[in-house]
Amino acid sequence: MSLMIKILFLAVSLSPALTLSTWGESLAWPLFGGIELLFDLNPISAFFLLLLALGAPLVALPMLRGAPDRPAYALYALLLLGMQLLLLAGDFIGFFVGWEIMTWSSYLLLLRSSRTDLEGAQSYILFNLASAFLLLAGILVFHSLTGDFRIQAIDQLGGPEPLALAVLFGLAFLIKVGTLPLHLWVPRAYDQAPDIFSAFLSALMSKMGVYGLILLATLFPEALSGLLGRLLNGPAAGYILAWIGVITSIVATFKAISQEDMKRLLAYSSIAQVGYITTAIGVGSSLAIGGALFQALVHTLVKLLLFITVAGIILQTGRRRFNDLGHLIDRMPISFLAVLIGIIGLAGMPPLPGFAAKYLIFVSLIDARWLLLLAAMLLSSTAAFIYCYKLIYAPFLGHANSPEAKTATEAPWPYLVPQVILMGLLVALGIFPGFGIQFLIDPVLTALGLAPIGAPSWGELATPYGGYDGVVLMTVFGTAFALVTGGFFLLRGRMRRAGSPYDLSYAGEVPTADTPLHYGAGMGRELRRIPLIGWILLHTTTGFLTGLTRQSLAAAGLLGGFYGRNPQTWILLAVLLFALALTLVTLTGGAL
Amino acid sequence: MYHKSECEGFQCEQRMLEESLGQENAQTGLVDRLVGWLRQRSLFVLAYGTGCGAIEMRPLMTSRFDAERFGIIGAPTPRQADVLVISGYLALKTLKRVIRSYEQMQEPKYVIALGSCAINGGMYWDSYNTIKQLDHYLPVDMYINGCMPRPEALIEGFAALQKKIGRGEPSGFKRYRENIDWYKANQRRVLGENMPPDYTYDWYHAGGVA
Amino acid sequence: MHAIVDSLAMIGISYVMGFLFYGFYRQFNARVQRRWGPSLWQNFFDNMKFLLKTETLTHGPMFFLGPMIIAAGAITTVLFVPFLKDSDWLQGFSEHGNLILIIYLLVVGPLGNALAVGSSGNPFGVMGVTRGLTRLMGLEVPFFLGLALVMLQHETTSVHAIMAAQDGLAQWNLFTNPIAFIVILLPFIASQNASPFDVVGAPVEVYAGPRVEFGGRLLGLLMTQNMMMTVAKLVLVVDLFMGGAGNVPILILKAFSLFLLTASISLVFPRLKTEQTVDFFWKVPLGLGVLGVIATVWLPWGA
Amino acid sequence: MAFQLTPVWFIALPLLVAFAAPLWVRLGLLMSMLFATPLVLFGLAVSLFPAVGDAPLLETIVIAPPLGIHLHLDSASLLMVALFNLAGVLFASFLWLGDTEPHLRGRGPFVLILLLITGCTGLVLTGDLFNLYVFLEIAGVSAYALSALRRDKTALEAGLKYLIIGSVAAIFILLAIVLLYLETGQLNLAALARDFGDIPAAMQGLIGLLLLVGLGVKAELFPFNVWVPDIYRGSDPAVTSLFSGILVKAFLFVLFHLVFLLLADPAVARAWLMALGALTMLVAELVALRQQDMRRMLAYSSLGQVGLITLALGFASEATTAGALFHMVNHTLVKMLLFFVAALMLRRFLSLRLADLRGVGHAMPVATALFVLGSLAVLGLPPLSGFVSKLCILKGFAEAQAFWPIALILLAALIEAGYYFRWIKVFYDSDPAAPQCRSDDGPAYLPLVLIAGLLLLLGVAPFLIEDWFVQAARALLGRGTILESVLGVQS
Repeated sequence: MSLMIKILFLAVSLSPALTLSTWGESLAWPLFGGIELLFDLNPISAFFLLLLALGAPLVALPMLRGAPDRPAYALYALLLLGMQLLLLAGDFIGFFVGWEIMTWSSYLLLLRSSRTDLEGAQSYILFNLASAFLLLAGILVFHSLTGDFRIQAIDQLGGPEPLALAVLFGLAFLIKVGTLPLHLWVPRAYDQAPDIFSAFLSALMSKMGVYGLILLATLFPEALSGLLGRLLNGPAAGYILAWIGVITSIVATFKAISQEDMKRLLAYSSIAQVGYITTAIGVGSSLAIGGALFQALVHTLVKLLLFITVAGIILQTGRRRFNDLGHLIDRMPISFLAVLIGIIGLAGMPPLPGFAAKYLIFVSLIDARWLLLLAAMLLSSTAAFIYCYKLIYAPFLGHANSPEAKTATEAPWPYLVPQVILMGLLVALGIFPGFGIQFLIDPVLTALGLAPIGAPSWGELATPYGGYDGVVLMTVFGTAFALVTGGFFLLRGRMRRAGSPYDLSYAGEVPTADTPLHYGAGMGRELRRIPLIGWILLHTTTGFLTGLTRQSLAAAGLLGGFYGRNPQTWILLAVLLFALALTLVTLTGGAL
Repeated sequence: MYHKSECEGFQCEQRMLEESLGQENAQTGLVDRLVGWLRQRSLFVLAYGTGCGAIEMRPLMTSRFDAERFGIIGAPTPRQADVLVISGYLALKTLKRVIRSYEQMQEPKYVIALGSCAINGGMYWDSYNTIKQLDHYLPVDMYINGCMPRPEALIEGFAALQKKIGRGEPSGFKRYRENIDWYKANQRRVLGENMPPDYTYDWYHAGGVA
Repeated sequence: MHAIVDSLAMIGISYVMGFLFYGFYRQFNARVQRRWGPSLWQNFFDNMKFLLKTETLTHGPMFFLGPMIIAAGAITTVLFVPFLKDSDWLQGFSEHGNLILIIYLLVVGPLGNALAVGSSGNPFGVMGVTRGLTRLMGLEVPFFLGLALVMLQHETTSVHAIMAAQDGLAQWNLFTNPIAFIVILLPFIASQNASPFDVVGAPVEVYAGPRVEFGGRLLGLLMTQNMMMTVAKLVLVVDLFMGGAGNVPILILKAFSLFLLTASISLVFPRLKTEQTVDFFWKVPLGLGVLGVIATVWLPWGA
Repeated sequence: MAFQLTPVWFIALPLLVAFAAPLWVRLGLLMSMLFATPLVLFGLAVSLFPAVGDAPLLETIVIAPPLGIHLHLDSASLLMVALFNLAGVLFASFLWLGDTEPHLRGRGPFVLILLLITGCTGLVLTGDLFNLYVFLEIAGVSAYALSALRRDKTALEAGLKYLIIGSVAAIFILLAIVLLYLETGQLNLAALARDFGDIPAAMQGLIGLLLLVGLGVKAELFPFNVWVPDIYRGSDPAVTSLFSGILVKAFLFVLFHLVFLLLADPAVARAWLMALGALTMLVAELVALRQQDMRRMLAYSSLGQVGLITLALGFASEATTAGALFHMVNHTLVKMLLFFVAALMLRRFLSLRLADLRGVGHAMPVATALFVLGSLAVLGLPPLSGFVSKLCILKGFAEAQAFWPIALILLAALIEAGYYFRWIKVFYDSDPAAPQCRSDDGPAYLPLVLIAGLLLLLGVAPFLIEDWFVQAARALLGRGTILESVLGVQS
């Protein structure tokens, strides 16, 4: 019975792939009053559906472990349904329906974790509903502008309405992707969600916000230039968006560095990575959108990989804080490799595809002549090395800091299979960036009305500003590595392995298990002494929202005073109000 | 005067050590000499400032006497060092650290005992907490006499050590390896239970095969 | 065949230039300190000594792989930097790469080695790595911004194209885009791990930092790659700002003059703390860079 | 001789069944009759939809002119009648299947419930003011008695309070009726509507205010709804579902029926009603944030929805009106579902306080899941029907370029989400102290699941009954049609 359920669940998780491969003509579902839900697959949604098709089964696989969690399976199926509706929607109502189903089903999935606290759950649902309602408001403005719900370009661009529309949609999607200062729900949700589900949240659901932002480009052709004019070589409205993205990624990167918990670090890193995408969408040129899509693809793969691996570590050790882990490299070698590949992708180092994405974005910034943005973005992408290093050092290297970390074994196969698949995909995409450009990115760009980037060959990434060849790079690096290693063994002399982890140069001292040798959570603490970073780490927007909550509760209490318990008061109130209104009406001339 | 042809007690050990010290290596081929020549040009020194002799290392390393012109330069950690300089008397507490540092150095490695305290205890010959003869605990390759030896003497000593290395002669680390039981017994005699851990010389457990 | 010979030549030239330059640096340093100093070949001896050590300690597979990765990274970097202009030789695979790729390749190796350092379990090493990454964060921003000004000037990321655009002395970017050169100069020194930005491996403070656990042949490999990497960076800057070089002697001359400039600067300043380094880079070179951007991009005559 | 299907059956049948209660007790058919009567009427109502769509059904039973019973069955009132009877069916089945407390299963409640339905049906069907007052009192009195059914302290207190405030409201309404009669000499609504314009403006204002206060109290609009939470808290949750599901809707309908009929141009009252609606909505949602008792929370949420409906109806455009009517239907269904869940939880845990319900999701998974579903519907999240009705309302506003109500509605929905999801979160808390034994008494969930199914069906395929609402909205707003049809028949 439970096996049947699991097989069924796995089949359901493959449904996005099925949709993607078998989708034929468009469907329409009349809702009411002339509102018709249109469902169609265009290249833009196909790209994001591909991400979903890729990610959904990989997240589902680890969920199969243990006794079947039927409510979670059902909610996951609903979530997939909602996201497919969202992506297939050809009109805004269908989009909104999918968006909302996704929101509440993911919220209920979030509650499946025992770590979710009230604050985290509330901030998740309220931020997301606020996003949804802003979206709905935008949709209604759109409707009043065009008299239609279909997703299409807006003809008239003058007047305040299109700007209001852009702001409403923009805010809605920016909340979803978690840009500053609307990001508060992200770290809490990613941290507290069930460990596997965090992968889904970060890798796939944040991409729906990205999809929305790209839809903005559909709504406002010429990439937002029409709204506020142009600045240097790019749209001025996009310049604001780009700065929002970059500041988000800078702040989130430093926050990530200061985290002491694996999942929170990954959460902040997600915010930062999606910040790059936001920036690129702000630039809006063909290169930039290509870079944004590539970054979305890479970030999906990387975050799936990292969150699944981290979930495996938490499963095996029961620990999640950097201080409690360490030296798992010998006991969890595949997980180590997975995190290694993951952070290389995250940091955007060649030869993995993260570099291709960064390259496109950098080049697009140079093309737009927005060099200050480029410098700011570089700051966050370089600072990202620190948290990447922390992420691999603290759990896998150094010294084991808890009994669990000393005895842990490799994660079970449902966790390892997705890891291996994702590692393979990342490496393959890194060697063949041109393949990704040609078959995944270019169709979307064409559909958006932008010039395709094109690729001379699968291995080559080519832009007007020059490019690079992934195959050559990988071959050279691999050959050099093989030659160096081989040559090293040709030299005479014996290699020996240290007999103990405590065989360290330690000023002649003999460290023991009690010596604080693991640098884990402390890494990056000294960054606080740098003025800018110290300032960033000291400030937070939590206070504002806490204050807002407190104020609204106070208002609730104040108003609640009306609802007394005494019938006399009720009557008095009614009569008094009646008298007052009567006086008013009489004074103003008797007209109602 | 009382003379005895046969040694007795620790004097035998002394002779044994002295004999092995002066032994010529028959197997110094061309490659070995080349390697030795390269090695002698570069000595990284772990200067263990155990006693007052350390004061003489400073002028040696700095502008006045400029040991760098001989390729002699300080190394921060034992992993990178070739030469361990024991500068002066050696308290028992320090001995433990010195032994650990020595064992953490990578072969080939050399020990220079600096000053009379390291040779025979010097003015601390009857102190309860210093060792008398460094040679009993670590294999010394070069003694530099004096109290204190001047930097010129130090340069002389280093030059002698470089010549020795250049000739490809076997050095103290081989002796340490071959007579590890003896050295460890000596160390244990003075350090008692307070021995440095033994994982730094894995070949000992491998039965001398490495 | 051509590629193999060419690659070996590039590796060889970068290594030889590397130890000679470093030897010169040490002697120059000594003369400034009124010492005699070691021979020009001292770095070669040191390197050979370590490569010929008979014992090498590792702390596990990752510890062993780190130096291999960093060396492979250095070789890859060298092979992606064109050494000569308008020549078939000493080009490596540079036509398959670009400037941004090279900038990222410069950090691939150190990050790989950082894994080895972490794997050793020595906290001093990890402290050094963190310092290194922090410094990288500081220096990379102005460094990249300066290079971006050059990329913008020539509207390409290809080193070949930038080199080709600087025909005569007057077209050197050093003279056509002096702000960019000034902006990158100090970060460039820091990227060479030279004083006053050498707090990463400070022997006394963090016990040699990232290299604390490396000894024997692994340390030798680290030294080798360091010398090659230095040359690669020098050649890159020569390509970008000094018009590249038509043949090897000119290349050596230009690289050497640049090296002399950086060495002279780094010899006379005391070491900065990490946060001072970062703060400095974010204030002075980055501020200059921002001014440069304003001057060349924002102001009307720039566009 | 064909059986005449006239509107009077909607009133007569439940009355007859109610007064024959002793017979049903004797036959042991009490519960089945309680179930069957509204079911039959619901079937009747549904079957009448096509006919009524063409032309409203009118019926006059003359007692002594001008007194008489004028019944006026148009699409709008038919929709309400169908809704009330559907609610009656659901309520009866919950009582029947749910093995509820004995005080809800006796002869007394049987009569009272049927009377309540009758009264509400009468309120929406009636065509003259006098009968309106009569039905108002029928519905009112049965409601007072129902709220005091449990006969413990809180229930009796609630009943008494309800009686007092209800009577005061009735006095206001009665005064208004008297004034109207004095001014025009008419009680027939259509005739009144014709003559209302001739009344002096000051008197119009007075009458309007009297009606507003009276019906405002009854229909739970903001400054006059301070009594609601206490009554809802004191009554049995199942009974409360009737108040929130039927009674309020009937009064809201009456209020707007009168407004749209009496005023030649409903825009006159628009500002007042929309302001009242918006205030009701915002204040109630805000106050609900702090509630610790589920019944009070649901009461405030109910007030919020009433505010939303008032806001939409007050705007008086066809789209918003249709949406508001749809929302009335949804809200009735949802609140019945939620109050039923509350009743089940109360029976299990003897408390509905937030702190006592921690971890209930593990003890009563089905009930909690239904609560979640209901919450989603009340918040207007797709694919449930609340979404469609809200969308309809919002679309109506957007088409009229009125954006401030949209902003307010969305803001209110956000606040509402704030407390509903707080409850849901607490329900699913993993509290080790929470009761772990899972028990779901099967048959009691049948009506709940039925409601859930309806909500889902209406959310996914609202076009099935879309025509009803559009016609109802037209009928409600079509003052001229009513005047013509009624007066044309009479003259």
